[in-house]
Amino acid sequence: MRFGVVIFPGSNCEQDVIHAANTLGYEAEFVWHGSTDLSGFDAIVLPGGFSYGDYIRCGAVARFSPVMAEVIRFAGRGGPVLGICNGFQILAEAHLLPGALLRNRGLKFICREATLKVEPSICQWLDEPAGTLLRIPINHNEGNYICDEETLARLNGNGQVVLRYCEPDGTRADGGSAPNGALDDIAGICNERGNVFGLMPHPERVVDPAVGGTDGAAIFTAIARRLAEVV
Amino acid sequence: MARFQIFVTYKKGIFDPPGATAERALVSLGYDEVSSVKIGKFIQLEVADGTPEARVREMCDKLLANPVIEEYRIETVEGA
Amino acid sequence: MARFQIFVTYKKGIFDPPGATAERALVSLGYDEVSSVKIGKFIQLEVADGTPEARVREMCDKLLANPVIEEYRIETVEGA
Amino acid sequence: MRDDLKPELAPKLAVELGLKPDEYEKVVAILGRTPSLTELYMYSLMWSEHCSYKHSRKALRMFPTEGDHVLQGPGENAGVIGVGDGWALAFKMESHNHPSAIEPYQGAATGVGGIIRDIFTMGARPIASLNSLRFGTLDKPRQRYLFEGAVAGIGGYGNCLGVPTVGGEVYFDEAYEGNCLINAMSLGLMREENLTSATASGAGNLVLLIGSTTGRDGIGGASTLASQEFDEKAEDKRPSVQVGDPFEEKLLIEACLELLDEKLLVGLGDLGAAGLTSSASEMASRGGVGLDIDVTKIPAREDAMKPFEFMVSESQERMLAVLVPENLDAAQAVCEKWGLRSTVIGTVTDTGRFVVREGDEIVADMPAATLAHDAPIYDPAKTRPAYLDEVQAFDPTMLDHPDGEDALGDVLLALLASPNICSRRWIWQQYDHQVMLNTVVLPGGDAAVLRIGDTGRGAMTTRGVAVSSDCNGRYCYLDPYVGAQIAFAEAARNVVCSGGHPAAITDCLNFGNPEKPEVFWTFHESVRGLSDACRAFGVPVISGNVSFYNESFGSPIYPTPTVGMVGVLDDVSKHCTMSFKSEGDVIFLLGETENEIGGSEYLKLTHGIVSGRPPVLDLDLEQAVQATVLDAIEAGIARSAHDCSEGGLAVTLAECCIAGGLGADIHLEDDLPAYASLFSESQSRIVVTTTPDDAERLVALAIAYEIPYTVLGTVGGESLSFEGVAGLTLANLRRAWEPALEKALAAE
Ligand SMILES: Nc1ncnc2c1ncn2[C@@H]1O[C@H](COP(=O)(O)OP(=O)(O)O)[C@@H](O)[C@H]1O
Ligand SMILES: [Mg+2]
Repeated sequence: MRFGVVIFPGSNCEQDVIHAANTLGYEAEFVWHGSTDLSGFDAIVLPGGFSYGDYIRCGAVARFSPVMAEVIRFAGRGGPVLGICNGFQILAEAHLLPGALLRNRGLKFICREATLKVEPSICQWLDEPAGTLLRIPINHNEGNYICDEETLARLNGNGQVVLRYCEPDGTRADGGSAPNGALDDIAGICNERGNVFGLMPHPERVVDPAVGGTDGAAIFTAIARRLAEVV
Repeated sequence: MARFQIFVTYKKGIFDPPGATAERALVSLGYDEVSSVKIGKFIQLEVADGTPEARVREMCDKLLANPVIEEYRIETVEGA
Repeated sequence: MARFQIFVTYKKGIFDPPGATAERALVSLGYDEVSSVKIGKFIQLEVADGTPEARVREMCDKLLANPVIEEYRIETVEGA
Repeated sequence: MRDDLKPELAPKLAVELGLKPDEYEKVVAILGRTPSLTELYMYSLMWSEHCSYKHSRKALRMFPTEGDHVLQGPGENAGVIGVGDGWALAFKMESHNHPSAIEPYQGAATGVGGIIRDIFTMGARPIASLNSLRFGTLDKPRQRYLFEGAVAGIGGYGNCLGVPTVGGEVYFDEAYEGNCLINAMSLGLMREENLTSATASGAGNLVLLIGSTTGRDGIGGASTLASQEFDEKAEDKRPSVQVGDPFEEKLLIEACLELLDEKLLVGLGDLGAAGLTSSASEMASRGGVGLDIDVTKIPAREDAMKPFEFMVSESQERMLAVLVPENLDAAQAVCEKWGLRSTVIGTVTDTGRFVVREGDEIVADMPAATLAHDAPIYDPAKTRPAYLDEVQAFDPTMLDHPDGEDALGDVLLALLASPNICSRRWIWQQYDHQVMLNTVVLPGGDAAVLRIGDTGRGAMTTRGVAVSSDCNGRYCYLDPYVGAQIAFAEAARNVVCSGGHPAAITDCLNFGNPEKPEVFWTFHESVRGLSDACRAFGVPVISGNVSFYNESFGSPIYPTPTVGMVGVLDDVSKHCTMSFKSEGDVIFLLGETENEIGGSEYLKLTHGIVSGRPPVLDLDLEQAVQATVLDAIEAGIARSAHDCSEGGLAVTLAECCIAGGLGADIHLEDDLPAYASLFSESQSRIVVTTTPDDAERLVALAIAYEIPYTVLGTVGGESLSFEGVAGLTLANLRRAWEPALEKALAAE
C-alpha cells in the first residue's frame, strides 16, 4: 500500500500524513504540486494546510496546480483520493466534490476535538458501521460546508454524506452540532462513486497513540483493506 | 493600462457569516437603522491596454469567483 | 429602505498579500496581460430610509473598515 | 560620495530621527565628516534603544549565560541548547508591544513572524510557539478589541505556517490599559551540525536577498515605535504598521532550511527591526568584513524609493543570505522551487566598510562594525521608587476578610471566573496546537510537553521538551527583585510539574522609560533577581529581548520580566499532568502555606487592591520541592502534579478536579484563617497525588529532600469540599471557570 501525499506551496500537514501512514505500516511518499506523474501510488492524499496562503479562497489557486489535472484523471479512473481540511477545500474547488466551504459561522479559527458520527455511506475510505462515534480533531477557519438543496438531497439519497458532527454522546443538537455552522452538520462527503472523500477533521492527528488517540486510523486502514481485496 | 473593478458577492440564499456578524455588531453598537449587511470582495485589476472584458470574465470564472456560491459584476474604469 | 455600497481597500503603501498572490496566480494561468491585482472588501448596506451618509461613515470608522490600514469609499445606491 | 545633506541641517535631522546631540557628534567623529542622509538614517536606527540595547546592555551582563549544554548563548538571533543524541533546540522570546497597540491583529501576527524568522535563521525548524499577553481589563471595549485582535493575529499567522502554538499566559490589569504587551516565543529543533550563524565572510562572496519585495511599509517602524513612549500622537504613526504574509514566511522556512541542509550558504540572517541595515551590518561585523550593496538591485514594491528607504524599510518576510558565487545557481534554484524571489544585491568585501550605492553613486560609506557595536552604552541613573515604601508597608491581613462556608465558596467561584485565572480555552482553541504531531500535553496544563522528533521526516526520539512562560507583573510592581525571581520559579515549577528538568531560559523584559531613574531601578532589580535565581538553579539565560518605553500618558506598566523556560524530559512517556486520575488517590501538598495575600488575585478581587508584599521566595526550598516532584514523577509515584499560583491552593485543587472530572475531600490543617489557607499565594507549593500504596514513597522523598508536606485528603466524589470551610460541586466549579473568558468578551 503506497500513499502519495501532495505538497502544495503552503501545505503544512503533509509530514503528519506521512507519519500517520508509516505508523500504520504503509508506505507514503511526497508528490510535488508540479508533478504530473502519479504512477506507483495506490491512493492520493491532499493534506491540510494553507495552500497559497488560502488567499482569494481556500483551495482556489491550488486546484490549478499541474498535479491536479492528474489527480482528476486518477479519480476518474476510480483511484482513491482523500482530501483533508485544505485538501477537502481543494477538491471542492476542483469540482471533484460538490458544494463549498465557507468561513466558520463564529468567524473564528477552531482547533479542538470533534465527535463525528459515521453515516451509512458508499465511501470507500470508511468501513466502520453506521452510528460509530469517532473523536477526531478539527482545525480550520473555513469548514462551514454549504451546497444547494438539490445537491443536499442527492448527497443524502446516495449515501454520500460520510461523517456528521454530533454531540459527545452521539446526539445531534437542535440548532446543529457543527462547530463551524456546516449545513446539516456535514463534516465529510464523498463523490458518487465513493472513491473521492473530503473531510474537514484531521484523521492523521489521531493515529499515533503517543499523541492524541487512534480514532483516525480507521480511514487509512479501510482504503488499504479495500485495495488489498481488489488485488 | 486598462482598469477593471470586480464585485464578488455571495449568491442569493448563501449565508454570509462575516456580513451577518457585522450586521449584529452594528445593531448592538446602536445602529438600529441597519437592516442588512453583505460583505463581498472588491477586486481592482490592472491589465494591458485593449484587454477585452470577456478575458476578465474568464479570470473571474476560473479563479476570482467560485460559481458554486458567488456571483460577480465587472466594471470598466474610465480614464485609466 | 436606503442602500449604500462601501469599497474598502488597503491604504497606499500597505502590502496586500492576497492581491499579490492572485496576481501571480493569474499570470501563471497564462493571463500575462495582468499587471496588478488588489483585493479589498465590497460591503452592501441596507439601512432605514433617510439615513445620512455621515452615519454610514461612522459605521465604517467604527467597525466596517480598519482605519489603521484601510481606507474606504461610500456610494449611495440610487433607486433603492 | 553623494553629499545630500547640508552640514547645518544634519544635526537637526539627527535629533528628529532620535539621536541625542552627543550621539550625533560621535557619528561625525567616526566618519570624519557630516553624514549623508542614508548614513544618518542607518546610524539613528542602529543606535536606537531597540537595536543597540544602549540602556540595558550593562545590566544584562549580570545574567549567567553559560552551561554544559549551551551551544549558543545570547548574541545571535536565538540561543541554542543541546538536548542529547545530537539534537538541539533554538529558542527566543521577543516583544511586539507597540505595533500591536496600534493594530493588534497585524502587530501580533508580524511579531510571531519575526520571532519565527529568528529561529530558522539559526538552522532550526520552528516546532512550537508560545505567547505572553497583557491587556487592561475586559470591561473596556478597546481592551476587548486589542485582546481579540492579538489572539486572532497570533493564530492567523502561526496556523498558516503549520507551527503549533502550544502555550502562553495572559493577564488583565489596569496597568496595561494604555500599553498592551504581546511577547512571542518560538522554539526550533535541529541537528547540532546544522547550527548556523548570521555571519558574513569571504571577500567576493555574494549577498542574496530572499523573499518579499521591499516597500515603504514600516519605515521607522518597530525600531522607532519601540524606542519611544506612547502618547496621543501615536495614532499618527499608523502607516508604519505592516501586514504580515504568513504564506511567504512558510515558503521562506522551507527554502532556507533546504539551503542550509544542502550547505549552500556561508551565513543567513533575517530582516527584522531596522531592516536591511540591521541584518547586513550585524552579519558584516560578526565576520569582520565589509559589504557593498546596490539598492537598485532590491526588488521594490513601490515607485521612486530612496536609498535610505530601502535600507531602513521593515517590510516583512525577507532573509539575507551570504554565499560563494559557485553556489548561486543552486541556491536560486531552491528559492525558485519554493516560488520565492531571490536577488543578488551586493558582495562581501575585505574593507570592513559598509558601502551603499544607488547604481554607480555611493550614498553611504562607513565602518560596518560601528553601526552594530559603537552605539553609546549608558549607565542610567537608578532610584528606588517612592511608592515601594507605601505598598510594602501595607498589611492586607488587617482588612475585613470573608468567612463562613457560603462567603468563601463564593470567593472561590469568583476567582475561578476571574479573567486572570479562568480557562484559557477561548484563546488556544484559535491556535493550531497539534500540527507536527508532537504535542503530548496540549494547552491547558502547567507546561506544554512536546515530543522531540522530526515528524514525517523520519527520526523520532523518546525525549521530550516541556515549556512554559510566566510572569506575575503585580509581584514585580510590589518588589521587582522578588517578582522576577518568582517569574523564574513559577516557570520552572510548571516545567517540573510536567516532568521536565529546567535547562535554560529566554526572557522578554518589558519596562517603562529607562531614562526615568525610578523605572530603571525596577529594571535593574528585576535583572538582578532573575540572575540570582538562574545562578541558584544553574539554569542559564540563552536569549532574550528588552522592551522599554512601555508607558502610556506618562505612567509605566508594571515591571514585566517574562520568563520562557525550557525543560527536557529524557523519556517523554513519563510526563505528568495536573488532572486528578482516580478515586481514592491521596492528595499531598508539598511546601507550606503562609498568610501571604499581598499582590494576590484574591486581594484584587475582594478589595480591589494591588498592594502589600509579594509572597516570599526561598530559592533553596523551591529547588528542594521541585527536586522532590521530579523524582516522584520519574519514579512513577506521582499520578498528578500541579503547582499553586494565582488564586492559591483552592484554585489549584479546583483545576485538578475540573481537569480530571473528579472531586476531592480536603482537610486543611494549617493554623491560618480560612481565607489565607485557601487563597494565599505562597510560593514553592505543588499539589501531588499518589495511589494509597505509593503514599509512603512520596513521604520518604519529601523527608529525604527535607521539605514540609501535608496530606490534604483524597480524590473522589462529585464535589470539592474543604471540611468545615467550603464545598462546591464539580459542575459549579466548571460553570464558573470554563466559559468565563467568553462571557467577559461578550459583555457589551
Ligand atoms: N495566551 C495564551 N496562549 C496559549 N495558551 C495559553 C495562553 N494563556 C494561557 N495559556 C495556557 O493556559 C494554561 C493555563 O495558563 P496559566 O494560568 O498561565 O497557567 P499557570 O498558572 O500554570 O502558569 C496553560 O496551559 C497555558 O499554556
Ligand atoms: Mg502552573
